[in-house]
Amino acid sequence: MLRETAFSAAIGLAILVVAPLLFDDIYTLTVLTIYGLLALSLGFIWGFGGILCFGQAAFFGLGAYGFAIASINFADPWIAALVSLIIPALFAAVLGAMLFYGRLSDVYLAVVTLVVTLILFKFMNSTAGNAYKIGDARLGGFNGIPGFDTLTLPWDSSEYLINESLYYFCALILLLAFLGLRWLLSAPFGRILVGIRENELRAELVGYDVRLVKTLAFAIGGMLAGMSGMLFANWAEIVTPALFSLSQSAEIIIWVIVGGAGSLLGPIVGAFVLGALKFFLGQQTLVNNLFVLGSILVVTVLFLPRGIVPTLTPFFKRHRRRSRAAGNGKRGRGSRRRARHAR
Amino acid sequence: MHADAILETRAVTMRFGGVTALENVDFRLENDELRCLIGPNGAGKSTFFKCLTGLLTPSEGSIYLQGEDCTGIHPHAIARRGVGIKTQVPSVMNTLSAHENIWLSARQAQSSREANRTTAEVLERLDLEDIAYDEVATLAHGKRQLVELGIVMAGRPSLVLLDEPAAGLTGEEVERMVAVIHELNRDAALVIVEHDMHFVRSIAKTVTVFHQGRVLTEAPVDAVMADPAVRDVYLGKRA
Amino acid sequence: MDYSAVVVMEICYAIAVLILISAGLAVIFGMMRVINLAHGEFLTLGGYAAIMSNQAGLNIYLSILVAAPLAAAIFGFLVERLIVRFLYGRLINTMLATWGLSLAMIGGFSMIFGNTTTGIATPISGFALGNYQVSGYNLFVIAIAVLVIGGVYLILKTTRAGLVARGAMQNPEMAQAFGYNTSRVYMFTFVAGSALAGLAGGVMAPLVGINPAAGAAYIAKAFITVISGGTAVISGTLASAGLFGFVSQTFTFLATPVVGEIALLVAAVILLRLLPTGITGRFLKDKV
Amino acid sequence: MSVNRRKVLKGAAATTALLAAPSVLRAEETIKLGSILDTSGIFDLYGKPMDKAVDMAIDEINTDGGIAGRMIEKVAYDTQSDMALYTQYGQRLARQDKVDVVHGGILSASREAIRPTLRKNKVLYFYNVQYEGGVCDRNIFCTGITPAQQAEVLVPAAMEKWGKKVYVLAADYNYGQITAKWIQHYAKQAGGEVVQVDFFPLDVADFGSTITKIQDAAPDMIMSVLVGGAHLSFYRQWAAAGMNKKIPMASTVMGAGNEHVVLTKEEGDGIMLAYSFSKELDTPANTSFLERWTKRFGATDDVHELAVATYQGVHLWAEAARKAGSVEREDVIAALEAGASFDGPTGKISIDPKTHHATFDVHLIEVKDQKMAVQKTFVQRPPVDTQTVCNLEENPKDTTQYEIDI
Repeated sequence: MLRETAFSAAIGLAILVVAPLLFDDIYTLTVLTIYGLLALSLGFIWGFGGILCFGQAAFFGLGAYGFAIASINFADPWIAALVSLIIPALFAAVLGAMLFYGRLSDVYLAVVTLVVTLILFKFMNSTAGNAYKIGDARLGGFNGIPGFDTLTLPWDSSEYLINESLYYFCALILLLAFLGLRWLLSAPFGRILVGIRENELRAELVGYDVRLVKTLAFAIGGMLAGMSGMLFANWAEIVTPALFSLSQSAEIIIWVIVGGAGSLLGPIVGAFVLGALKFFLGQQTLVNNLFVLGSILVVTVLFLPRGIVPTLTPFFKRHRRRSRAAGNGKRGRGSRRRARHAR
Repeated sequence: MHADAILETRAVTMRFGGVTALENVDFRLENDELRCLIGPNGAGKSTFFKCLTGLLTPSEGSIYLQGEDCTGIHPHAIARRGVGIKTQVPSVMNTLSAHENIWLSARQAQSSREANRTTAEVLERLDLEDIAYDEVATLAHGKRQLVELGIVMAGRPSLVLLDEPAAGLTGEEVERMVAVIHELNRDAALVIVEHDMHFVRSIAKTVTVFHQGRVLTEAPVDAVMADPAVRDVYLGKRA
Repeated sequence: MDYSAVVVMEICYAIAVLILISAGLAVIFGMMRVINLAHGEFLTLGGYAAIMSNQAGLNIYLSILVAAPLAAAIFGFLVERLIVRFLYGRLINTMLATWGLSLAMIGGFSMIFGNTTTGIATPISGFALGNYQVSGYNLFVIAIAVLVIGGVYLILKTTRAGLVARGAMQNPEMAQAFGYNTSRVYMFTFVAGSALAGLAGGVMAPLVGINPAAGAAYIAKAFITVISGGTAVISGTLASAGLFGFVSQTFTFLATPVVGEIALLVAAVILLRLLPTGITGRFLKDKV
Repeated sequence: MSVNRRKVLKGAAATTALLAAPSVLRAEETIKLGSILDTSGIFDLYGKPMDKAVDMAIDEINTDGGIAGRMIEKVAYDTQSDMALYTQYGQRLARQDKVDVVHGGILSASREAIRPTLRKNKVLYFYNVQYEGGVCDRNIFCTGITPAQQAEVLVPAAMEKWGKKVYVLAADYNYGQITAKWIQHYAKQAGGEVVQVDFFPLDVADFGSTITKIQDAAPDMIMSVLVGGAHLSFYRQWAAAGMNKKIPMASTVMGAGNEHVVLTKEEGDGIMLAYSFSKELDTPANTSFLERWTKRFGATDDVHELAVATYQGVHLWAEAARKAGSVEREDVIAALEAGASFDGPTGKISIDPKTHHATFDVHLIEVKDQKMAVQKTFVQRPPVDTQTVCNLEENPKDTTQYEIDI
């Protein structure tokens, strides 16, 4: 296990270091890395926890707004970064507790997460007035919050993290998040989480508090999404309510399903491929971008329901490691359905 | 008052809307006892099990585990008090291996190292070692039943509930099941719902008969089988 | 006095709109356990059909009541045959596929019609209610909503087709055993749901105007209404539309439209927290 | 803060410049004009005609011999109505394409997304859109109309015609909030009273309760600052209730996206507006402009205020560059501050050196038969709102967008 982790860490590091040399546009590469982290956060809770959250954008937006607001109010942007992790994690924990202790699942869970995101979106959109202020930070409504201080080097507060340094910082965080989740999934917590995804009832009947485990997983997902929001705020140097929008949530889900929800690598690949595609589509006017993205989603669901990476994996790995706790999304859904009937 | 029983229910009643599924069920199980529940379909046996495992909360009445009131507490908390259940349709984690299934159960109350040991032990006792790393979904029905039993065993329960453990098994598998049940009974009290009277006879001393949500009678197995009232219930004369 | 009459009418109107925009989705969800996330774009399609046919010289009522549902029904038929039928029984996959469809349709609409908001004038003029001017078209919308609910109820309760549909949905194997082709029942149900969506789009077109992304404003509300209502098509939709329409309009009058919308969403969250399977998942279980 | 940042950027720019030496040579031949607009997505009804206007202006300048003998080449990106893409493409224009000037941005949020990037990379920026005013930044020129320029003309005229009690409906974002303040300011100045201000998020499409509330307040007139496709429903629902015959209306935004053509004659007639451009403006310059547009694009259906502002913005920049004989940022800024001007379809347009906002003619307009009939012309109106907060001659380092407190 350790050797394998070290191996994938080395490969990941190599890819992320080499990428800027192959891809001349570091700025776009940075945002793709950030999207990769965002997709990873949903890939974790969906692929391994069986929780399809339609509102991952809520945590993304909260992370970004949390950073912007805290950065305006506190002198040190690293405090702001910390705040921007805590807020979405707490919010996810509270929302998750509400969902899972209330036994909401499937489509009902989807509706509630979607509605919560819509509430945040509508609220943020209607904060243009002077009265909406947190400390020194005006929320700004539809136009969002521009002009906050971004991250600096921890040992030198006069050097900003921009361009290459911001990219390497994002790449490092993505790599750490990926390895951290890999470790977590091989640890008891992760194995229990997968067990719950496979059969919630069974997990409960052997004595696991399913509600607690799912809430924790949801909070971890929320925190990672928040972290990507924080990085996004550093990259864009402006935050707007569009971060909370339905189309943002849709995009995250599309990245994950196209890349493959059953693996950790899949969502990252999905985000990179589709993020880059969207960027290139913006340079032509022949075909509408949404049309392309939507069609890709339909085709993926119909023909590649497991996503790119899990479909391709067997070609690279002839035999699966037998004891690994990984499954794939499609079967997971089936057994969840069975579990529900059993109840 | 005599010593606490491992399980006792007092006047448990369960209603769904206008339908009464259980009515005033008083049930007592001593430590180390093995009891069979019989009764026609719809007699309330499964509902009773669901109440015992916390999946349902009784409309009235209370449930005591080792003298402690456990009415209305959550299923996982009941499991942690040493109650293990094998459901009627095998409830296992389908895309995981038998090993992983059993390990997850063992890990609940044990350290990872201890769980590894328990898992190996259980796999050996159930003779599942050669298929330990196969995906459970690919196993035959009988093996899946055993895996589920393994899940129950790995949790080291003090009370085991088995819902039709012999259903769908071949003759050979039934024999093995009987042996496993006796083995389980060495450390735990058992409640077994079963239709197959032959099977019941081979394992139980005392039988409780459910009918229309009530306890019809509770007696030694031979007495029950001789009881005309029980036969009527099964043949439906009084219904 | 006049004021409260106007307020009551506005509340009825809000409920009617929710019923109209949810009916198609509710039929499809209630009968087939399929969530059509392209529902909003089906409405938009109906709206475009109504506007186009009206501009081409068709009578406005024919455009709204015939052309709009017809266009959506034909499109729904294609979607069912080409996409949805491969995904029955996989709720989440149908949601994702239809979501993709929804995005593709928005893109398609922009390529065909451009992003300009188009519309048609309301065919009914306003009238005075005491000291207040009230839109006559609102009454028309309320009437259509009543007709839609009544129509669906009658079809399900009294016709053979409705009986077969209900039977097939509750137990596909049994219906098949009786010789009914469930695949065809699903197809007709989906087409009927699409037609209802198109009708709603046609009816709303004169009021709100149509642009490619217009569906997004409806799908969230319709989705919430249907899921909160639960799987019973009629009673569920009526109950949740009634509740949400009342809540949102009341808060709109007391405060602002945003507060009204947020109140609706908060009400939905609270409702689903208390009744995790919707209103009819808990009450009114045996109703259609 | 910005000092250090600039240092880093300079370093990075220097390295890339070394690597990209051949392209620098090529840049001597053509001038690169960056254009960043939403030509797809929900804002494309604004962006598409603006994009056409850029093309037309560039062609005209090139036909006239370009700038100091050099031709202009357009480098354009479609931001797909997605704010994140503005940041991305803005960086690209500045750092990779190394354009000489950027024209574009539609929403205020999109402008704010690229303004810092362009400033830090020293790329001159023209924002050619009607907006809320208050941006005070030496690197940017805002050539669109701002709220006070409209309200100071529109509010007194409408009140004189219809009465003193005003009910304001505004879109709930920066533009709406600020414009509503200016309306209140000018209403008070004209001795009137604003009885109520209601704000609506941009996606609100149901105005039934609002129409009832308005009737309850019984104002003499409505001032509408409603923006976008969803808000268009208001005019429909207002007419459907028969209110358009009872309470008259004026607006600072209706028509900017050609709403008056989308609405029917019955729904739109009688609404009073104030803009710098109207298709019905009867001047030789405008007639000729519309003829050229028709010749190039077939019809003038899609021409609107923002497209014309963009057309004039590009020409104004070219005029200044010609005067300066260079497209260097400082030279162009100096020429514009010194009074470079362009005579466009709306009349003369020049830059107010204190604010880097534009001075131009404003026309009082009434919607008649789906047309914008010009009632009266107010010549050369300066950007009075931004002037109250911004003085770049005194504080050239200022980069704030002020919220003007009235």
